[in-house]
Amino acid sequence: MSDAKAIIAQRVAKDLKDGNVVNLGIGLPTMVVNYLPEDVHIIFQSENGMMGMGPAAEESCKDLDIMNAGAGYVTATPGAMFFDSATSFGIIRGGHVDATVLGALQVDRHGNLASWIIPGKMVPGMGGSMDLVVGAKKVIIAMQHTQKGAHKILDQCTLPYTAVKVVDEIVTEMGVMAVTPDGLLLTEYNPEYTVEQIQEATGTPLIISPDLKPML
Amino acid sequence: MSDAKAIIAQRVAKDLKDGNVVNLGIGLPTMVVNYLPEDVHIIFQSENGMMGMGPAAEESCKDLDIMNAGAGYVTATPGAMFFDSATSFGIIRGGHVDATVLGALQVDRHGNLASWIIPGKMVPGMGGSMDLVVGAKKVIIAMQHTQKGAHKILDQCTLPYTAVKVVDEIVTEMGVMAVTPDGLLLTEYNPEYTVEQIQEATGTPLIISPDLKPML
Amino acid sequence: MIDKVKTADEAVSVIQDGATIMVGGFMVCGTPKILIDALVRKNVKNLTIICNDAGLPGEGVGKLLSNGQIKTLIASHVGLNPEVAQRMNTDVEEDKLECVLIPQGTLAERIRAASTGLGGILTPTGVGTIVAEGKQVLTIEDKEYLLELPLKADFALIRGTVTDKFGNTIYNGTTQNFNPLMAGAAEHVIVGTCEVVEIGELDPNTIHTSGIFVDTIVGGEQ
Amino acid sequence: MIDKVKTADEAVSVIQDGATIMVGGFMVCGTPKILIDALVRKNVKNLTIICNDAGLPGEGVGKLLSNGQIKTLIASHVGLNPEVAQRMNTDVEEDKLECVLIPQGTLAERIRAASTGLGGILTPTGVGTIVAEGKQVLTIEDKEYLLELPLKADFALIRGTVTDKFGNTIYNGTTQNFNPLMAGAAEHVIVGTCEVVEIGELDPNTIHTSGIFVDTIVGGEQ
Repeated sequence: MSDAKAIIAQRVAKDLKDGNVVNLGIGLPTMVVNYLPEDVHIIFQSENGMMGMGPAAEESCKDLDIMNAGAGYVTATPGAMFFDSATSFGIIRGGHVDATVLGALQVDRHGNLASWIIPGKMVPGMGGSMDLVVGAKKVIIAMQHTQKGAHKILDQCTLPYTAVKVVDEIVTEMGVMAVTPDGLLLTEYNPEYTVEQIQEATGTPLIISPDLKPML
Repeated sequence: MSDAKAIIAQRVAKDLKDGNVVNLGIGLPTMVVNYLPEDVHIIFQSENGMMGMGPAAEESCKDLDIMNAGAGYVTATPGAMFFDSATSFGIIRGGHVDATVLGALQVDRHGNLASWIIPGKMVPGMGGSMDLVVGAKKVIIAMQHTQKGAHKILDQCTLPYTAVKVVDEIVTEMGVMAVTPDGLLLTEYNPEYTVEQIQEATGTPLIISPDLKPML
Repeated sequence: MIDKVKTADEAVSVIQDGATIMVGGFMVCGTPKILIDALVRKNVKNLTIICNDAGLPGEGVGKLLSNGQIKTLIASHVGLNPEVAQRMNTDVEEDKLECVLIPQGTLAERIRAASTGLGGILTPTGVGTIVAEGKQVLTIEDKEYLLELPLKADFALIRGTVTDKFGNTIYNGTTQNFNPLMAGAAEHVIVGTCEVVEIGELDPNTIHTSGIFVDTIVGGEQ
Repeated sequence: MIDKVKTADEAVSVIQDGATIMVGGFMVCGTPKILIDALVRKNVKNLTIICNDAGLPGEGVGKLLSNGQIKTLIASHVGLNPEVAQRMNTDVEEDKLECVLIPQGTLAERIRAASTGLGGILTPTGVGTIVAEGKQVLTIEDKEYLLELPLKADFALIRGTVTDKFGNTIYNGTTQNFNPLMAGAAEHVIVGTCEVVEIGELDPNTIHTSGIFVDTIVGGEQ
């Protein structure tokens, strides 16, 4: 299981380019940081009001005034800047974030995303996710391919949307799928699985790229 | 003539209360500063991006980075703050300016104001005036009663509006008029003129206040 | 010059039952704890609280929730305080919490709209989702936007790092978040601040919130 | 890390005839003079200039006007540069200037809308005036507002006081004005700045414009 997460984080890291402004969601997406090559410098934005977020703060020297959007104490890199929430979401909504990496409950072939509510069961709120997926130039969903065997990648989301037609790419432990007008295009796969197994774990027909290659 | 201006500025100064946030237009309104009592501390806003504007800077020690909206070099008082134009007009439009004092080409009985354009003749642009008169809690027009004898205070403006139904009070060298639903109410007058003379200089019927008193 | 500096209890004495109150902070970071504590002591009820989140149980606005003072919570995220779900789903009518969820960027922009006198703003966020329900959709250059309206309050409780006696306030780090926005969107603004300094001590280029917005200053924030 | 520091002439080399350019400043205060001078040297034509005002004759964007480089000027005030009226009313078709006047607060907010991804904003400013012509009027809680749309540009020329090599910029005094707004509203942003410092030298609480907006940095501004 943690192996699956590591594979996903490692693969997403390859999508991020030197100089990119990136917002990582809570949980799995945060692990992406661990797999960035040394010569790739990413500027991390934290939607609670920071550009140039650094690694988590060590317990002994944490600054209680510097927190990330997941309520963890973090550091500021040289060249960092703090700002208010309107400025922060102005940066996000205005298309100044190159990529956001988020988890999901469901994604469908149209690029629709469901990630914030299971009616009658879980209502945590959307936080900044609705703005992030609408505003970021590239929306990467990083998640395990299925939820205990149940499909999460679907023809059509059944849970309420976070946003419609926003997802660009889905990265799971099984492969990488691009959202295209014709449906999901499997561009890379994890050789531990066959294409048939990946299709079986997916609730919508996959288009297999002629250039299909291993994901790592 | 300059005497008229002095009378107007002196009278407007009495409208400003200790602690008020005030934006003064260019020209005559600027003279109001000279007539404030010592115990009345006004916080002057300059729409180009300053709260707490002080007097004009002396030539010998002017800071080229600190200018007022009339392109004059000014000083910053202790407790001043600089901000960008969106913040500045957010303060203005958001109702956080207690009073603005501006000149006018024409004002009418409905509180309509014309001050920014004479079609075919003069097109300086509205600058910040349209926002100021819409946003400030109290709009005081400080101007000479007539333009070389021609009426400026009218039943209905003939020049294009700066804004409609925004003027609260008109202060001229002849008197003080409040805009009311019934028309202009003359509340104070300059004893150098008779009420008849003031009416004659005015292009709309004046309602004479039962409490009419001298303006200074 | 009016003296704006008061104790926390004096400061919140103007707040009555049923008030709508904005509270700054993001997961308690940048929340004025001493003002929350004073509100708990005053024990005003039926409050509408506008805040980014519900804090944690017993922390930040979570204290007001635990103490049964909140009737309606307007926030973007409440997942880290399980008491919210409990109170939303309770069968005890008088304990029931109404919770209105708003996307975080829209929450920020709606508060800013109230502060800056805009009648509303058009955002692409929420189009095609349940957030759009009941809202006007406008199409600008072939793209759909929701019309979102200003959000204002009777009071704002904000948290500063350094505040001069006029109320000019500087925030440190990520404590800034919603505080400067809320300062302009409420009728009456109380700032709980770590350090109160004399007027003129702050660099006018570095002030985040103008003192014109601030009615009351309370020192002693940690 | 990309090196963003260039000479003024290198910086403006990307600007071609017909470009739409935002220029910071308010009556030349906060206008990047060295970038204007470089644009004059490059002598690109048919520009659309978005600026608070027209500067003075031969000063600020007034230089571009005197040099016949501006086709359309979008501004809030042009009264202190008589050349604007002359060129608006000239009979020589190729010298004719189109001038679009926008209330200053609306100009700021339209630029901000472009920067922040809003589809538009509702302002009470201009209702009932010729500014409202051709614009949609929305009534919110019995008050009328104009729908004003985002204003963006190909380039922004902004003026900083101190800029680090990433592009993080601090403005001094009233030089701030439109500069931070324009930095987010243009495809390509060039900052002319008085002092270039190393990354890490600026206090992250006092930066006005994030380096993520800045493509090119030119030192030597006065």
